[in-house]
Amino acid sequence: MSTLAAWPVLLPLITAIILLFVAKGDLRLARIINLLSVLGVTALALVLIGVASDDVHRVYALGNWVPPFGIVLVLDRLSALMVGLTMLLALASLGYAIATDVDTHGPHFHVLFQFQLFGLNGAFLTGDVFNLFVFFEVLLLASYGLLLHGGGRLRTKAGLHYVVINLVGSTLFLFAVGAMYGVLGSLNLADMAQRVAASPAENHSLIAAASLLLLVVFGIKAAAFPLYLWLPAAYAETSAPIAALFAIMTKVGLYAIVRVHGTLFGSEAGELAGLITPWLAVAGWITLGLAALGVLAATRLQVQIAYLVLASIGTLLIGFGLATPQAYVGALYYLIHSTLLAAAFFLLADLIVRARGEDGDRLEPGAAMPNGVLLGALFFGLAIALAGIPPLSGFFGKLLILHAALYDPRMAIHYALILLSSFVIIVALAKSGSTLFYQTQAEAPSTGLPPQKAALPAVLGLLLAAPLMVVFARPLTTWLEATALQLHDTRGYVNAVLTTPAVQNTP
Amino acid sequence: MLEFILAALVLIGAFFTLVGSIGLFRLPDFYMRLHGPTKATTLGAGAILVVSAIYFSLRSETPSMHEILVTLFLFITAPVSAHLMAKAALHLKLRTIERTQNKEDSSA
Amino acid sequence: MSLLRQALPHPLLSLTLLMLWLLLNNSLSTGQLLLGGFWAVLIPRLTAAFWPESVRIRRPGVLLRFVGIVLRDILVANFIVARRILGPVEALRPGFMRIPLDVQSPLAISLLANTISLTPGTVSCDVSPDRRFLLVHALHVTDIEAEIRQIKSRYERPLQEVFT
Amino acid sequence: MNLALVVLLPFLGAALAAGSARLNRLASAWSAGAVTLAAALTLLPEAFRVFGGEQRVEAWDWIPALGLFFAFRLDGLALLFALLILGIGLLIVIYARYYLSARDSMGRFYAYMLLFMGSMLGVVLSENLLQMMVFWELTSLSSFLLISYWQHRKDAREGARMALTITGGGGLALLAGVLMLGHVVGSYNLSEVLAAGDMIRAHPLYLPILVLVLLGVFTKSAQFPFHFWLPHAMAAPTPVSAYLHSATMVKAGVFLLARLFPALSGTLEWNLIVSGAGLATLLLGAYTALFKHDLKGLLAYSTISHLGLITLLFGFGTPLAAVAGVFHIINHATFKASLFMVAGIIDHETGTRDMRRLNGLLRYMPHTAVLAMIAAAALAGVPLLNGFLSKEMFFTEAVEVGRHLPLAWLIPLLVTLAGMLSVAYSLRFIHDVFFNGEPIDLPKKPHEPPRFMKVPVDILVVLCLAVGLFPSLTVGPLLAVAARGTLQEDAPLYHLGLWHGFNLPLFMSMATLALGVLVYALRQPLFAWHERTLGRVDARIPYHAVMDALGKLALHITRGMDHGSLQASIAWLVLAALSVTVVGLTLYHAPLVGMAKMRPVDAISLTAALALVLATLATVRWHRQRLTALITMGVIGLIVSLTFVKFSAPDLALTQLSVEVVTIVLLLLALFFLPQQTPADSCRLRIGRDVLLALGAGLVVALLTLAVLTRPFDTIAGFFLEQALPGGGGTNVVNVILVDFRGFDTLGEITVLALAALGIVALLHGLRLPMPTADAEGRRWSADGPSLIMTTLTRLLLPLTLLVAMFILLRGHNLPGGGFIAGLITAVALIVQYLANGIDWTEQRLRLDMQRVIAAGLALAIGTGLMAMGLGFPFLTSTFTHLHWPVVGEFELASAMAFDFGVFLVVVGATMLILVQLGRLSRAGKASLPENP
Amino acid sequence: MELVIALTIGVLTAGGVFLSLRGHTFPVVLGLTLLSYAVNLFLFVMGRLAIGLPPIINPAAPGYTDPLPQALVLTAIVIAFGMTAFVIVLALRAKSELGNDHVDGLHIRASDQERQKGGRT
Amino acid sequence: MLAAVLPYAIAMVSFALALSLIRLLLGPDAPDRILALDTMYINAIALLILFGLNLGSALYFEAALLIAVMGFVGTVALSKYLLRGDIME
Ligand code: NA
Ligand code: NA
Repeated sequence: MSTLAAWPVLLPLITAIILLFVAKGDLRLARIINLLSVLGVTALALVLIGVASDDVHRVYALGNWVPPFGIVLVLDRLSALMVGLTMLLALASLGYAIATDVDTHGPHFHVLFQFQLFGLNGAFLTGDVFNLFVFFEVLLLASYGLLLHGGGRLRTKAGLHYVVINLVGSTLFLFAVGAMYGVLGSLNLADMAQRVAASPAENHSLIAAASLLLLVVFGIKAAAFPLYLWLPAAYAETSAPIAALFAIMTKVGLYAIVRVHGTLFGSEAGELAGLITPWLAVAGWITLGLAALGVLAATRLQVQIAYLVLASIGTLLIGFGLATPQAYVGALYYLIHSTLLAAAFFLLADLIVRARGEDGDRLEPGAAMPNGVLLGALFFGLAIALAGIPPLSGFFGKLLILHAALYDPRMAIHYALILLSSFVIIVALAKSGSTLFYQTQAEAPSTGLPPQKAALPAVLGLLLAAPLMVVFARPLTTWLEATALQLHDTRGYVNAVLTTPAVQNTP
Repeated sequence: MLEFILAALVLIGAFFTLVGSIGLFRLPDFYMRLHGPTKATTLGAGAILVVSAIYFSLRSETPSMHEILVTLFLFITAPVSAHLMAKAALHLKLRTIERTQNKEDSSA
Repeated sequence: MSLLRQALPHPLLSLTLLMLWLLLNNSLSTGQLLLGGFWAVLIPRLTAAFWPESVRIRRPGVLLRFVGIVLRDILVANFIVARRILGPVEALRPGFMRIPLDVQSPLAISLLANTISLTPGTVSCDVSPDRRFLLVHALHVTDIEAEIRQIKSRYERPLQEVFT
Repeated sequence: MNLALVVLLPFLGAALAAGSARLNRLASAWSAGAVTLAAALTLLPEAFRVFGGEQRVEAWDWIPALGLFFAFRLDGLALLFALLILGIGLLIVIYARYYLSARDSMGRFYAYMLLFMGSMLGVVLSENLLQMMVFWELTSLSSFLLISYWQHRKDAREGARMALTITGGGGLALLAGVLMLGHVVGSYNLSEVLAAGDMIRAHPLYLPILVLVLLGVFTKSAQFPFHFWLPHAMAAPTPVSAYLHSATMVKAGVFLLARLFPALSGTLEWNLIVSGAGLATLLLGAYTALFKHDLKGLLAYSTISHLGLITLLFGFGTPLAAVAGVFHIINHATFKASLFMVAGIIDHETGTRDMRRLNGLLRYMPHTAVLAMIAAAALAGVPLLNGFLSKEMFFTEAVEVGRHLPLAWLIPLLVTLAGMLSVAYSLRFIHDVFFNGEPIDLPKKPHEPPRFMKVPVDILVVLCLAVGLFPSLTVGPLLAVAARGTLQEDAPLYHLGLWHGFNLPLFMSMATLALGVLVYALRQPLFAWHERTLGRVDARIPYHAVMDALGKLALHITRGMDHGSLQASIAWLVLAALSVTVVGLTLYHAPLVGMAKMRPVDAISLTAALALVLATLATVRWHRQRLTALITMGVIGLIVSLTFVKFSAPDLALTQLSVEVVTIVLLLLALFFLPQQTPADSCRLRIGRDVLLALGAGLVVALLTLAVLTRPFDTIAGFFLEQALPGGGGTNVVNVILVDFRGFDTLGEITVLALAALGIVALLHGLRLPMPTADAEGRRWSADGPSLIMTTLTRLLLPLTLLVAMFILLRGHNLPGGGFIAGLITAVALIVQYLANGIDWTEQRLRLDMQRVIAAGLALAIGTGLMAMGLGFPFLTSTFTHLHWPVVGEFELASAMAFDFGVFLVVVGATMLILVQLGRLSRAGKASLPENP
Repeated sequence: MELVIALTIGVLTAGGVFLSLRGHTFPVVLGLTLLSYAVNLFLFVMGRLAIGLPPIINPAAPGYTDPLPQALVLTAIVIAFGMTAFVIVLALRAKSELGNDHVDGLHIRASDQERQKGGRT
Repeated sequence: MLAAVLPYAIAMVSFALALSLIRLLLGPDAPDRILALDTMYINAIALLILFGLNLGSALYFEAALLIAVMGFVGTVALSKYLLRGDIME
């Protein structure tokens, strides 16, 4: 049993408590504590990624109650990866928030931030379905606070919608988990998987109904069609560092689908195996199509980026819906890419909005921006990356998914949607880039501010992922291949969890 | 014998509880309805609590007197509730039946 | 003495709490006695700010008798009220009564109001802002003046004796 | 390594050019030239090997999972293109140095140019098709940058976007085609793909592959109907046009046609599609070129036409035709590049490109005129020039194909027609500009350009002549290796010479020249006719129509879905949940209701259920009268609690009851600031929809419940029941689960509560809401202060209630109760003080920073967990012990109790914080009211 | 009994869904609360119905009901309470920011708008 | 004996609860409904104790205690709302 798995969850919580105690009213101290903690956990997360690379599932039985009775944390490649991603985003987001003083726009920013990390890391590491619910609630409530941080008309409206939709979602989560417990009699994912495999045929309909309901719940978080309607406003209206951090939020939903449904309906599940995969692709198609149109229709930069996030979700749903290890490699690659770069884009958009001054984020010609060349170059890079144009990571992610789709009977639809949506997105981004940076009114006096020096590292750091993921594509995809294989080896997961012994030494 | 008394007490308690609600149900104005619940119901609950106290004292052979506490709380809180509800009703100038005496006092 | 006063700002309350603790736990074990004692000391201290004036009970005997009377009244009068509730509604003669108050301590007024409410047939509705009258609604009253006198003598006087 | 270096050098050079421009404007030109030269020199040794008959391949792993290698290939075809790209590139570098004005950023220009050069080199030198796709799309991107170089100009921006749209879109199709191609072959490496032609042609995916690849080719090479982007790309600086539209960008398409010729050609589909598009483009381009008044417009359509010609040649599908195609690629690059440069010189020196104003320039710039005349003659296919040679071969092939295919007799006729038009517009280019009287109203006084601006043109024109006169000596060896590279086998015998005897092709050539002159002579009536008829047709119009329609569709659909309506979102959500559950329930052939026997119903349960239903309906019915709805909700809460009691869940009942009370207070606090009545906001249709959704949801949930409850199940509960006492030290199993078995859940749960409180504090921060001064019926609020009875009695209750709370707290581990319920009781006891006495009075007596209480609670809960870690156990491992103390007797101490106390503190703190902060809102409102005079 | 329970939960759900679909914040909060009642009951009965078998260890007990769903419901109740509190305060915030209590910040009644217009001129 | 009468007692109290609910639904005024809810709470105390007696289990006592301790708070708050709107001043 490795204690390492517990720390990414515990450290943020401890930090939050320290912040509650110590840093009331002392912004500087709060910033330092928060930053130090995020740095520490980021380093830890990177270590965990290394540790998880030996393909061993590290199971941490909380309270020393052996699975399936107690709650377990399970560290494997995927959970380590997700925690790592979360922390990288957190680092950039926090750095940007501090640089632009966003954390001063309302109370409790730093505490909420750490609670958010607690929820996210917990959700990624837990091996228990009800505990996943609890962490969902933690991360949601923290996200409500962060989303609304700073206030404002549209932000409040978007927040209200986000909150209410997720509250209904939480209800559905409980219905689904309840029904599953009512049929399977367990909450530990590994144990449930075993019970699914052994369930009598007469229970299959119920299991299917409950897990499809759960899929809807995860679909809300993932913003899959038709459950995505909260996303554009929420991402577009919140403050930039939070939008950036939220790039991981939708991935939580996808992660949960991969983790829960993937484990429950793996190859061992007999008639039920692969229960949800056909649905994922369909949801992916529609999400992707609508998202591409949304990107094209957007009249505001931040809305456009929000739809880009949605498009990446559509692509990911298709990727995970293909369900082969090969497709998982592509989907995971694309997941890393889209998370980091969408975050970068939100931050950049904020710099652009600041630089445009009164012109704001409307996609209309405005005054030339101070330092427009730099912003334009960054925009160009991010647009390329997110539209999936070579030579940046987005292209390779799509390529991996498209390659995997070659073996799928519904290849034609996958191809049509992925490529057509890429086309629409290219058209849209070319238009907005050209509007923002080329079509400037030279005579109009600029009312904007040049980008803060301190805010740039966050953007650049995230953006760096795009070339790095291409240059180091080989080790990365090799690692992801092993991850995909580990995910497909549900028997390995189940055995690792269910054979975890209790700690025996006496104090 | 004791059991007979207990049984009777239970029925009496239930009866008063019911009476309270009947009052609530059938009396014609708010102020009159207020009477049933505040006492009959309270008393009914009290009677049943007494039964409970005796019953569990006998059963476990140690005195079970905590029911007294419930009664105590009820006796303190029920009138407070009634008072505030009446105050609200007075504020809202709720209708009283025609033959109510000293109506004018209520609006003073 | 002042130390004791500090430790037990409301000895009566502390005693009540201890008794209630034992009641709650249905136990007279040493452990519970100690624990109850602990609460009996701690809770009054924690809530001392809410009880600025100490409650003095002058004549505990009168209080006990008063409690007895009230309990008896509750029992007896309930039967009367039950009959009235179940009987013909048309026969009821409801009415409001303004009872002039002699007691002035808030606790006494409150206990009086409570007593009136608990005893069947009457519900205290309001205290005038100047604390001079208590407005009471009666379910069935034929002689209002007599009823007021009855209430004042039966309930208010003992209370006045206990709390002044 | 060398090949990779050839490709990578320009990319590095781009950074160099951009950087060096900061030092000196011209430094970027010099560095661009140096980099181009360096790349060419790096290529040279490899080139000799190719001439020696080798095909060079370099490969490194990149994404093995994908079959993507970092791999380069140099064979004859690639070499030919690489030489064109580098050679003409170098000339353009020189030319542009003089062309660009002082206002233009040289660094940016050369950086873009080198990016583009590198991308083109990458396309032609890639061994791996996926890698080629990378460079392919890079050419689209970098050409976007080049075309939009003068970004302040609307036509430049739009031209660039149009080029990107069409070529980028085609690139996506090509990507699909390439992926399928690799799928069929089992490899994306050209070596294998080119060897697998038969397999590919026999595969069912052949047609899709062909169509997708050709979409890429046609868009890039501006084939009909995708040709229209090219003329708009003329908004770029002329060096860009010269480079992109003679030797590189548009040639990428035909390069691919040549590259995949062995793999894809040789079928009827290939012949029909490729030659069909080629022929159409040939004619359309030639025809339109004649009527363009803009010099670059004429050249653009001429380019389109010649690309059609090349495509048509590949479409013929014969090896000889392919050789002719390759040959024409070379020739077209030389004469078209020189013509573009001439056009640039004219534009540069006169300030216009309008042939109606440009006249008689021969006098002002004789040198340039001579160069232009030779290049134009090559374009027209005049003998002794290179254009004539490849045109002859073209005619020969056209005649040859015409013999074999039905209806193909039309082909020689049509190509002659195209040749005629080509002669006519070449003639126009010369006559209209250099002769035809005097210039009209030129912005600048025309004169010869700087010496070195003409040097690149000189070189190219000399090449046109040299090749035209001595083809075997000059271009022969290169064409030979290129042909071999294209066909991947030895080329059939062909003859590079001026004279092939009197034959049909020669006759056709002569006819084109004669008829071309005739057409030019008749230009005035032709122009008039054209203006009236075909001149009005503009391919841009359907393009814009399509793009506008796409935009409108996008807007329509996006607004239709995402119109900021919460109700729509929820409706979708409910619908989705409903549908998937129904599908799930019917997915497998299993009975919905299980075999387990149901319990009998008793009258009381039925009454309770009925009451619950009634209360629910009442809540729904009266939801617009908010206070009433709140009361009916209270009923529901009460009955739910009783249900918990009935079915053996005392802890739940306690929790539900206490939460109920707090919730009522909470909602009342909020209700004060909200309208007390909800206006009707739904039409009948909406209500009908909602009723349907609600009924559906209710039915599905009921079915689900019934389905589960009628099935036997086997749970892990037994473990908890067995272990609660020996392992957890408590008899209340629910509590032991909460603080021990699943203590981690509880930790999360109290975090949620703490978060809610903090979030609420943040939400209330700075919030000001107007306070209603009267209730729903317009009655002013009662003026009475705190009720004496209430204040007195609730003060009396406070210590008693706290005592009860402690009782509930301490017994939780063994009997119903616990930290959560105790916390709520405590909070309620304190809240009652606020209700009775007001905030100020209470706050003076209760000086507790609730935020710290929350923090302390969390710290305590997590601290007990960490303590276990300190002892080498997992987080939250509990321990308990039974102590025997003198006098006190035996009692139990469990670490879980400390945890539970933490829960207690958090609950007290959070509940108080939430309610009191909310209660304080009215104080904020009062403070902000204007003071009464 | 199971049927009765199932139907009751169904009715609660239906009511909750209907109210969640209303256009003003307060009914929506009511709807969410109804839904949480429904789901708490649902989750609770997933441990099956047992009368008189509370999960308190006692040598005399004839048996116990499944304690786990009860613990889950307890957690769910607490979380729902926190969420309800948050959403109601958010509703206040929204009313302040959006000027009314419609979930989308809309003015619904045309008469209101007319009155406003009339008042201005 | 006790066991024999308990079902009747439970039925009576349940009936009382039902009557209170009907008053709650009928109203007509807010205080009537509040009063009805308050009554239901006290009815519930009786019912809980009867449950406990019926099952011979003391485990339902705390629920009754809790209603006695906290049940009136809702009533008080609702009444105060009618009086003052602002329940926490
Ligand atoms: Na002319
Ligand atoms: Na207030």
